[in-house]
Amino acid sequence: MTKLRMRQAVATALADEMRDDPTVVVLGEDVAEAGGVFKATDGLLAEFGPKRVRDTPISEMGFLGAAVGAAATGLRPVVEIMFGEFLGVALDQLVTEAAKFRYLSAGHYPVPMTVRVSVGAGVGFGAQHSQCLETWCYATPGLKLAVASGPQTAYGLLRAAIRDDDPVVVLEPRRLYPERTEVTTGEAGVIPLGVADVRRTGEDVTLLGLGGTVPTVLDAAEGADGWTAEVIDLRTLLPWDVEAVLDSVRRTRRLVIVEEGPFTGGWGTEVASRVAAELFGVLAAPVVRVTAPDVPVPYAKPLEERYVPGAEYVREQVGELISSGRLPKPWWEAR
Amino acid sequence: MTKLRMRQAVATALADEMRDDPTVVVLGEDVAEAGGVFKATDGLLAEFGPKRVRDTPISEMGFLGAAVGAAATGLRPVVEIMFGEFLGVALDQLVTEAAKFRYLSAGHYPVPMTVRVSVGAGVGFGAQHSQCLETWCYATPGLKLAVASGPQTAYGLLRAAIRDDDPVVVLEPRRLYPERTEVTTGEAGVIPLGVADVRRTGEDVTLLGLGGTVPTVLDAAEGADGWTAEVIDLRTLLPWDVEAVLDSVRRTRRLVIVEEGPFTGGWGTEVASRVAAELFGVLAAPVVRVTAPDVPVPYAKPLEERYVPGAEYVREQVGELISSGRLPKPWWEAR
Amino acid sequence: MERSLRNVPVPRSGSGGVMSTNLERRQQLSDPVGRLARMIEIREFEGRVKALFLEGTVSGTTHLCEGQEAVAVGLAAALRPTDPVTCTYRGHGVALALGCTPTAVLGEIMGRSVGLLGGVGGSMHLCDPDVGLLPTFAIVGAGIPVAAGAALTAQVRDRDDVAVAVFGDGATNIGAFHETLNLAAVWRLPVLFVIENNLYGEYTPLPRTTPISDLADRAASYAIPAEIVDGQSLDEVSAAVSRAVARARDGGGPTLLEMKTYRYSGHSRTDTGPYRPDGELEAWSKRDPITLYAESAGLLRELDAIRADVIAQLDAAVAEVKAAPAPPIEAMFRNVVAES
Amino acid sequence: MERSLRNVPVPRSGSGGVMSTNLERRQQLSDPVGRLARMIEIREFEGRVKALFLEGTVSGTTHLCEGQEAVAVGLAAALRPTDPVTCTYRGHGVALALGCTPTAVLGEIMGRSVGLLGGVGGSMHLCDPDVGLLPTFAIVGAGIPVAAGAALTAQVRDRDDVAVAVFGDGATNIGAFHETLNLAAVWRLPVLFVIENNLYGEYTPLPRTTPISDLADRAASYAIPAEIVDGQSLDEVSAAVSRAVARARDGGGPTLLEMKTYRYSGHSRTDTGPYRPDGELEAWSKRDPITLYAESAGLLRELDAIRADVIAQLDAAVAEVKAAPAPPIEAMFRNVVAES
Ligand SMILES: Cc1ncc(C[n+]2csc(CCOP(=O)(O)OP(=O)(O)O)c2C)c(N)n1
Ligand SMILES: Cc1ncc(C[n+]2csc(CCOP(=O)(O)OP(=O)(O)O)c2C)c(N)n1
Ligand SMILES: [Mg+2]
Ligand SMILES: [Mg+2]
Repeated sequence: MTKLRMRQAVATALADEMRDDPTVVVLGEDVAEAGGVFKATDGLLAEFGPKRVRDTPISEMGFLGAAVGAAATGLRPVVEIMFGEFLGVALDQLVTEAAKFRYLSAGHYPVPMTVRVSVGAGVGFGAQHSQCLETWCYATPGLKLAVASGPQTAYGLLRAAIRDDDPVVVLEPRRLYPERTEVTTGEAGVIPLGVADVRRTGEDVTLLGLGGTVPTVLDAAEGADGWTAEVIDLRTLLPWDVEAVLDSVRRTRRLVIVEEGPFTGGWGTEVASRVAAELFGVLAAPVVRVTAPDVPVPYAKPLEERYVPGAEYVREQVGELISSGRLPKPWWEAR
Repeated sequence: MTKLRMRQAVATALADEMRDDPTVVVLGEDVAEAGGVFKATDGLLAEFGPKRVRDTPISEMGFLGAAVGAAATGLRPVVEIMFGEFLGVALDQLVTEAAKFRYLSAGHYPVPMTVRVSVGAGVGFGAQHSQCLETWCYATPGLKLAVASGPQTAYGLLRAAIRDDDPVVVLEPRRLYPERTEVTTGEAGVIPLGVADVRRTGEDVTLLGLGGTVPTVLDAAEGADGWTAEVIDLRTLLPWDVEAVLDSVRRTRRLVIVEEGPFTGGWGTEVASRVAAELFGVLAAPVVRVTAPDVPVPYAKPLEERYVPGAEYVREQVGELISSGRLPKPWWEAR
Repeated sequence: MERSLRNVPVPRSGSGGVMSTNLERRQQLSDPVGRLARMIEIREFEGRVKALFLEGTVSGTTHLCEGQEAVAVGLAAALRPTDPVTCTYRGHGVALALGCTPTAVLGEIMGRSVGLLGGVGGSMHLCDPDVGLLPTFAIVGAGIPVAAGAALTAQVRDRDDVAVAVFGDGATNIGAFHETLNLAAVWRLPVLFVIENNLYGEYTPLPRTTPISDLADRAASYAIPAEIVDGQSLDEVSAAVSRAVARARDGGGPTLLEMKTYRYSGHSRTDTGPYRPDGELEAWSKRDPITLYAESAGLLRELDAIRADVIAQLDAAVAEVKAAPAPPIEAMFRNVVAES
Repeated sequence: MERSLRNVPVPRSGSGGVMSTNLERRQQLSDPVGRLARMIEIREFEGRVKALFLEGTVSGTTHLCEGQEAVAVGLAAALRPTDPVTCTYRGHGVALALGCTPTAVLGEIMGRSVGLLGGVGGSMHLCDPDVGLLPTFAIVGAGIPVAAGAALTAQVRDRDDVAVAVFGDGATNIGAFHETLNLAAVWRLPVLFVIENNLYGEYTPLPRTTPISDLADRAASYAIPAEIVDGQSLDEVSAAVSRAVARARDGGGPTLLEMKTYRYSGHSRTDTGPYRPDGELEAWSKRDPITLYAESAGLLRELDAIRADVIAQLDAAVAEVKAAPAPPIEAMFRNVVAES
């Protein structure tokens, strides 16, 4: 166990995999000489050299596509997409090529590629550099998607992603890069994809977080008054751990999903619809999605702070759900 | 009323809007001289000339971006994206630029652009030319999304989309292009965005279709035995007509959503999660999503036919839901 | 017919006060003193933004353009306010040059209600339809096709506007650049592509990402005219832009202009540019665009007075912005879609 | 170390029978008769696909390459089976040239279990790792960066493979083309970019979408060598490819090759090419690649016998495929993700 900031945990995971497997290479804008704009690839160039750690031109379609070809023919590339929105200029290679290569090659050309993507609001980057965009990867059989929620998951999920034989997207909430906690490194620190993590047990409600909302949800549970919450870090969204969530909700009979993105069409709809259907008759209250409002991410600090759901707001929503048994209104409708 | 094939209904809608408004222009690959690969822009070049009807290079990012700039400065461009997957090379301009332009210009540069996109399986085009991909537009405040389900909706939604002052995506299920029905043209044929259509009334269940699944769902309701269904064509997914769906389900107390895409993360999760939450305690049975399995669209005919949910399968699922009150297993789990 | 009029951008009211309005400020560029003053304003403005960022008053990120002032001002001076311009996140200088007031630009950077967008956009998202500034782009290359689209409007509606896309050297490696230059050439659109070649894309020097050194050479792939321009010389910038604009207004189609320039600061935020070779900054400083222009325009002796004036106004603007409120929470819900 | 071995494609078993295997078929290209026979095979194969499509036996779409045979066969003859190739939806000819058997290619086109992918892919999705054929691409331009990535593997793993991307003239207007050529140049990747310039992108002639006529000229934007090649001459194609391959194996980086060629059929499905000027097809037919090669190789007299042989084998293949079953429903669930 060592104390690591999340960005160091990422760099450590990369270095550990690169030491174990000479076919792992790292590509992206400013990942080599500069060690990444978020310093999440710091030190890799020095240790592994310019053949394996490469700065790219500003050509997301080009280098993501190159990673697909490299992965199909004998490397395990890890690509950094600096801000999630940049996938918008390269999505084809991820969802239409990489995700379907195994299928379209009768299994002969799997694509063991990892795409690291910084995401999320809370750092004042404005409407085009603050989204989470999980749903761009939705409805894409062949693709996996994991989301880091702090140093340990950043480390463990990334190592698992690199080892995975399919294309895996790992979202890294950028406001967590400076977070510093104890991290178990090495084999013991690897976190299998597709397995959720119960971070706290409780009785009255299951609080489900993903990525940046996991700290919020833990915080909310911590300060709860009059109820206790079981907190789950979903960790992987594609495929998500249906059994773990159902198990918990079967016990608590209430589910509140906390998302950072807009309400309409957010990732939580998948979980909410599934749980509501599978546990019909078991639930004591409707499944609640606590989200941001349906607006682009605003810049001004007080607005951005209001935009991202905070612990206090989560507690209010949960409290109201438990006391009334009815769907609480989101803050912007109560305005 | 005239009988039109869906592709003719599209061309007629375009021509009608172009006659009414000289700022409407049409751009896309082979839309001018050839009248579109699906003949949905046939005749426009002859009537409106090469200034307003333009063939483009194979440069989706370029011409979609040009449409954004044109829309912001005084035209109403209608762009044809020949197959939905091609949005994967141009998504940035749609979701990160167009959808946020109004916001990022304090309302001064709205983007009254329409993007017509052919989508869907059932014609043997294989894994990279058969998806619906509604969810690429999910969680994107500022964007609207309508889906044609036949000649009338293709006509009416497209005209509304062109008149709308925001960017609107209109998906056209390509297997319906040859469908021929009576179409009300002119003002009476315009269909407002955001309004669902009750296509058939019934008592026991609400069947919700969108685009290509609307004919399937009508068919399923037609041949139902022992139960009657209220059939809704959602018509617009962003924003969707929450009230119309809730109204219907409040009466029928059962909702079955029929989607053409994969189960995980499909568009129906949005509707299912919302309805399950709002009508908690009212529903007599869990909300069911009848979808395709989580695989890329297969080519071989018997496989593709099995992939897309058919009327018979919908009836089976509904029948089981009504008789057992429990969530039916999809066919691929029952295998 | 009537419906399409809704497309015409509604002029926004200037932020007013004793300061000049955005259109008056644009007009000031017709005069050498005005041009010199504007370059100095940009320089001093960016210095203040840097200080405010470092003291924590500006959050998020900023991309400064000190050293590139001649490109911004030379360009603006050669355009009409009705000519639509797309620009990048490194847009403070272009916005000020086009006429946006320091209060409105800084207001946006600081997320205040006096900002160009009332504070919902931030440093990377400036916009002012009065002076032709479309929303600036945080995605590399995204403004390039959008400018071509604005040119398409001019062509279809028979306006004689010329659209301009301003972007960096690094942006010439992204697909949108290629697709747009080709499209603009085929359609002979009245559009200028202006590369601010400041030798770096973020922390990476051009040669490590680009196998040619004169980016203007890429115009040959599209059979469009191109010029390499001394981006430190306001007069040369203006002259080159004027030539290209005249050709475009005349139906001669697009032009690619490569402005050779340099950014004195780092890429963004706290970057100080440690990746730059020793002496590079010093060498470029010897050809500082402000000094060069003051010399060539015979204004060296007025320099101090002009600077003092500019600083006084900027200090007032900073004070005004600092005193201005953040936007109300309500502001985040405006302008998402058309009000029905 | 061990883990990474999982990346190495597992050779698939050929479809066997009395026919030659894919690798044997590749070997046959070392002989002039083999090359001629393969071009004839492609021509006759496409004719049969067209007929099967028109009679309704093939569903969906097909993109035929009659007229372009010399590019496919000349290229394949100059490569090793270990050289990775990416190709487009217009890939029947390249697949056959590389060695895929007619049964396996037609089987895929007809969606039968004997197809290269067992029928789940269709006409646009062919693949055979034995002969270096990566899954073909239905998205214009998508195969270009993927080939560069295959070249990256060779470079990083110190293999002397050379990767090849085959794509059309229309694809040179898409962003991925530009981004990849730049990237390949900067990294000096062992990759060839092969343009099949058949004068049309779908129904639109090149000049209406592209302002230059020699696409090889675009290589200058990336400082990489380029050649314009007579795509109707198998020998010239092979020679140009061999030169470029030798340079790439030698660490000399990428090359752009523009093959001037022509497709005799329409773009796809039922298109007959009504947009083509009168006499164009006839003019190109005078330089038919099969006849040209038969002449230059002194094989004119053998032509009929070779054709008869090819036809007999193709007829057998068609019969075999027609008799083959569709894949079981179960097949759609295979190869979605790794089996755990
Ligand atoms: C598509 C995309 N990729 C990457 C980035 C991150 N990024 C922001 S600025 C920048 C460098 C751009 O360099 P250049 O075009 O030379 O402009 P400059 O910043 O030097 O003015 C990069 C890579 C981005 N904003 N958009
Ligand atoms: C990104 C993308 N845009 C459009 C298409 C539709 N499309 C398929 S083939 C084709 C023409 C391609 O022309 P060219 O590159 O010259 O190749 P050819 O078909 O002539 O071999 C087009 C536009 C596509 N498949 N992908
Ligand atoms: Mg630069
Ligand atoms: Mg072509």
